[in-house]
Amino acid sequence: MKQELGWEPKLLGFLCRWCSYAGADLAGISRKKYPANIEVIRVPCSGRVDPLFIIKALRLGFDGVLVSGCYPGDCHYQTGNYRARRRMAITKKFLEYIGIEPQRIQASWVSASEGGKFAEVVTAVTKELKEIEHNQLFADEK
Amino acid sequence: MKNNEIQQRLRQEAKTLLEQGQVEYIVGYETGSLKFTTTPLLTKNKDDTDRLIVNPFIVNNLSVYLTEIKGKVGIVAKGCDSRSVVSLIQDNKIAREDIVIMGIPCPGLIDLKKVELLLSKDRDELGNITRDEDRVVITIDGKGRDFPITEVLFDNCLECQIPTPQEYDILLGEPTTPISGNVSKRTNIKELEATPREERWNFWKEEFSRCIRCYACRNVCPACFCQRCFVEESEPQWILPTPKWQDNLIFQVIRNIHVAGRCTDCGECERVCPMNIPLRSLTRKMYEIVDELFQYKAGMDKNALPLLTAYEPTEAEDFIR
Amino acid sequence: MSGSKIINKKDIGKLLSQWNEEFVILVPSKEGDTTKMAKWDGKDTGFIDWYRNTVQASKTNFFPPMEEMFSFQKDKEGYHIGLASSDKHKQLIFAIRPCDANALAILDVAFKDGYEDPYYLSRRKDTLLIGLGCINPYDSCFCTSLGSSPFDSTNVDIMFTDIGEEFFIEEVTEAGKELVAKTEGLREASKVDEAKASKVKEASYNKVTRKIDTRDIDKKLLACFENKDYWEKVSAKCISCGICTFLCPTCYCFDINDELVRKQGTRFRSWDSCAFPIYTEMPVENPRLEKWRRVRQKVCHKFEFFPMNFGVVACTGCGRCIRLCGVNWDITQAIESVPAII
Amino acid sequence: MWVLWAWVERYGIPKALYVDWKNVYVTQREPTLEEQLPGELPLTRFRMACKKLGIEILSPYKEATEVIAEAGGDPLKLCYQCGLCTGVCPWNLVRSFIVRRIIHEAQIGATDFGGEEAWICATCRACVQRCPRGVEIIDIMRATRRAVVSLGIGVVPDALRISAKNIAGAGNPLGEAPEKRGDWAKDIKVKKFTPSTEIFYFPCCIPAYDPDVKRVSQATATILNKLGIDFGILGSEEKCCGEAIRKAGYEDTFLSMAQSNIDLFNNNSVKTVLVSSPHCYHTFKNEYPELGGRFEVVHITQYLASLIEEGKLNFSKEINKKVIYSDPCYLGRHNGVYDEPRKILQSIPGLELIEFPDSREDAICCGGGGGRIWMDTAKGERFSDIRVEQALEKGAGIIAMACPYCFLNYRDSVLSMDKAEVIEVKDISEIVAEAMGWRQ
Repeated sequence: MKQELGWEPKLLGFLCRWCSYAGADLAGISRKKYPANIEVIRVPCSGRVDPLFIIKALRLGFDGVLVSGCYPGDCHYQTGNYRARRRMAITKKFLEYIGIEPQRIQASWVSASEGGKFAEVVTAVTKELKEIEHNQLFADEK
Repeated sequence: MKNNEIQQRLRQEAKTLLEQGQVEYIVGYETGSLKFTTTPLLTKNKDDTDRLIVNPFIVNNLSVYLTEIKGKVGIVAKGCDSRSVVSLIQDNKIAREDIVIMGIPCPGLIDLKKVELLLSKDRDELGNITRDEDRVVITIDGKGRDFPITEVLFDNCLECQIPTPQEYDILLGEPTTPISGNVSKRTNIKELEATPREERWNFWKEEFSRCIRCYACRNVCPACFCQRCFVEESEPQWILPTPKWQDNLIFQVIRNIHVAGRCTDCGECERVCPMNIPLRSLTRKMYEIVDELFQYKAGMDKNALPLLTAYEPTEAEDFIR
Repeated sequence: MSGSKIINKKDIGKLLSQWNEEFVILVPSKEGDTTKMAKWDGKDTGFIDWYRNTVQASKTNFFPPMEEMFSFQKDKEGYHIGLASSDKHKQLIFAIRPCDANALAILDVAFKDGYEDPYYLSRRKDTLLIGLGCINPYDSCFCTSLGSSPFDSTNVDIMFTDIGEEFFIEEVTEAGKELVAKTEGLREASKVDEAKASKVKEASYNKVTRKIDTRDIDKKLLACFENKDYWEKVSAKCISCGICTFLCPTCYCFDINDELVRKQGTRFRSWDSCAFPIYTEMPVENPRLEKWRRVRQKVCHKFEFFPMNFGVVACTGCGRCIRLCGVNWDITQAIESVPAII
Repeated sequence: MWVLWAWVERYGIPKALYVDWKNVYVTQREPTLEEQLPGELPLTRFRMACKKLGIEILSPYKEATEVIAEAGGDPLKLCYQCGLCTGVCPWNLVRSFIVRRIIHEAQIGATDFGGEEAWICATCRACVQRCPRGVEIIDIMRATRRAVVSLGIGVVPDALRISAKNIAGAGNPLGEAPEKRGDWAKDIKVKKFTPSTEIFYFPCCIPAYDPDVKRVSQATATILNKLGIDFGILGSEEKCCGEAIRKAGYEDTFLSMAQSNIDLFNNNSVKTVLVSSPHCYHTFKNEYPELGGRFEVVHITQYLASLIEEGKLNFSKEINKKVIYSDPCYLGRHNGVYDEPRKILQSIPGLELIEFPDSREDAICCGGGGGRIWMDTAKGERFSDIRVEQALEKGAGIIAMACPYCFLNYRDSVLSMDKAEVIEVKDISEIVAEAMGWRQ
């Protein structure tokens, strides 16, 4: 099914409120240019993101899910991002094995001062999502 | 030591455990009500210990009952079962002192579905199945036919690296070595990884449109011990209890992520599935992911932290931008 | 018996295609590694060799694991209800086993009691059942102990009996007679064929080795209803999964759920099982939380409540719950070990 | 055996025998073989004799269960055991009280008469209001209690038995002398009711006798005097309305009380009755008409609200307090009166009306209905404790009451939680009287 030209991927971002959310704020304040495909859900920590959220987002029609948290060591809750790292590692590998395009699940470390990096990450992710086609995984549902 | 010697010793040990009051329950296997089947035996009465058996069909992972039984339990455990017991100890679901593990070095168990496929005959039409070392003799209406053992063993037994229980109080018989040089038939992880992404997704979509959500895979698994499973949540209702393929697929994916680092690849989920969905192709893959990424094998060390609660300063972060 | 016919096994393909013009034909077919009654693909009659009994009983064709009851949409004026498209077509199930046919009769009682279930009964109404007697029952079958037999033709329209190279056909109901009259390619059965058929029936009757005594089983169960020790012993190894109830041809419990996506949704009916703890989860309490109560409910529903309410034991001895159970829980052992009335 | 023998000799063999106690004909011994075969219970020699003579034994159980099934009526057959009644029952906030099982037992005629469960229900109607099948759960509870009281197949709680005796004897549950029933009004100018008087004021037994609750009836009388309303009381001739005793299962005591009150009202050609208690209101409005007592019934809150509307009642004094109003079950859920009390409180200057977290239809009962007011409720199981805590959390200064039973329960809770200085318990009539400059 040739998708229409003007198709824009829908990206869901889980941003940890202590670092990545602040980073995204900074990107906005300093007028950084980045595509508006991302919709943000603020989470207390990247460790809060449950694989169920990811697969549910894909089911609802998002083309990609970005989970972004603090750099290892900066976590406000000490170990939240370490746990998120392990969980994301096995979730990403397992969902690839099931048959979900790897580009659909993205993770990144963005600290509160890296407005620029956040913009880069979102641009890069959107570019990758544009290369692969629209999310057809659960297409036969209403 | 031959099977019936191990069996005698097991019965003896179990009876003394009950008599001395070291345990209140004995959990073991007894002959099943159908041909070549065994069934779990849970008893407090020491006379029942005479019904305990050890043969190549003791397939159930008995540690699933440990989270249910209150009090001290003597459990018969093969290699994978004893690792499940350790995994439960790691998760503080049971205390090591409440459990007396009667370890059985496992020579590998015979998969009746493979035998039926091999002879295209049903289980109850077979005369007898006897095993000696690496051959198996199956008699059908009088005629005995002989096969190499690797033709009929479970896939997980063929790939099992740790057949002898690591954690035990009594070891019945000498430690055995893993079966070498074998290719598992039904679990096709390699083939699936080779097929293109689209086909893999459709393969699982096809398989899970058959699932009737009987939850046998979840209820037989010792690693699945939640009081209330996320499937039974209604606020928020993440997935529907109706067996739509989307909900079945998400249920199985999330279940595998939840048991990551707890699953000891005992193969029970695939064996009990009445719709014969190749579930081990999922659980074995998760087992390998966990081993490859974190060099973690479930239930090896009872003091180790469970997989997803521990972390290393630097590990597996190539995919993070 | 008058009017019984013979057909050669090789002509079954022709017979089915003949019937295929008028009916949608369901035959035992392999779906992945499991078997159920599914639409005939038009040529394959290989099932005659491998078929003993399907994993999913014919209940699935009338009362599927999941069916859409209706869809609904909300807009300014309110709700619009769209009934699911009920595919009205005449159906014929070929080679149904007598235990599954008897089970359908029990399901009819359940789905008609008090409220006529439109979904089940509309499918059941225009369906012909062509029975095929068992010549090779499983070791888990015990239909003879429930007043039935591998050749019991009470609930089928036409009864086929395998006598070596051919099938011995007996008409049972009016609809069966009509259909046989319309079909060509059948020859009259001779006395020799009849003798062969009765011999085969006799032989397979004795092949069913598993027995249970259901004489006033409901009174015995009523007497031991409060006997906690007994039920705890019987239910110890059960892992409360849904295999035995979902695959049992006489289990009819279901759950209703809505799937809501923004302004529209669908109401689904799907199987439910009394083996699950949340089956009786209610505000504040759960009357059947403990496992022994749930196993007791499963046994007593079939062997005590149903006979007391409807006069027939809700079990046809198909043995699926025994051979497909993950821990080999055996209902016949449970029934046999019910203590006598003291 | 001898009595039966003598009776049979004189009158011949009776067709049936009505037996009160079960152990007259079933024993604890092991059944003999003949009894085991047909699955019979072990019988006494008395019962065997009756069996041989063909005398049928009528057990009270069968009769009682039929009465209960009848009380439940058709809806009882429709109950599909969803357990919503258990969910909304306030008892489950403090203990486990499985209403669903009681209804199921009523359905299959296996009601447990001896148990304590039959006496717990406070008839607060939270369950009946929510039941999707319209099962009259209160009627079933009442029928069970009636069976125990009249057929003697169970044990009636002592407190209840004493109160019932008092009502039958002295016409009030407290056992006070009937003559003193009018004494609450001795130092207020209240005239005796005559057929020409416009309104007959019927204070419930509690505001009439209880020293602490007398303030309520006195406040009401003062308001009516201040407004120059033509009203009277009959004092010693009045008897208890009997609402609670009927719910406690004493049907005949209720009927005799009701009859004497109806005769009293008709003889004095009473047209409208003003009541302070929602329980009297409920009985006079819903249960007396069938017995021939047809007259208009007005609760004090309804009457005061109508006066305010007509502009006859206005307030001189300010009450600068946060007041929280607790809906009595018999005023709210049973009879749908929610707004009048709130209108009165809102029209009092300076008064800030606040609401309980569960109010109006969802109000939590005070625990006094259905005869529970006389029975003792264990320390940790009093609903009024929960309500007082809720009121304190909301920072209320006064808890406004509209029912004497609630008044008693809330007052006990406030005292037992020793919060008397922080929060007061006042009936609406008291608050209105104060707002009109009453001496209190």
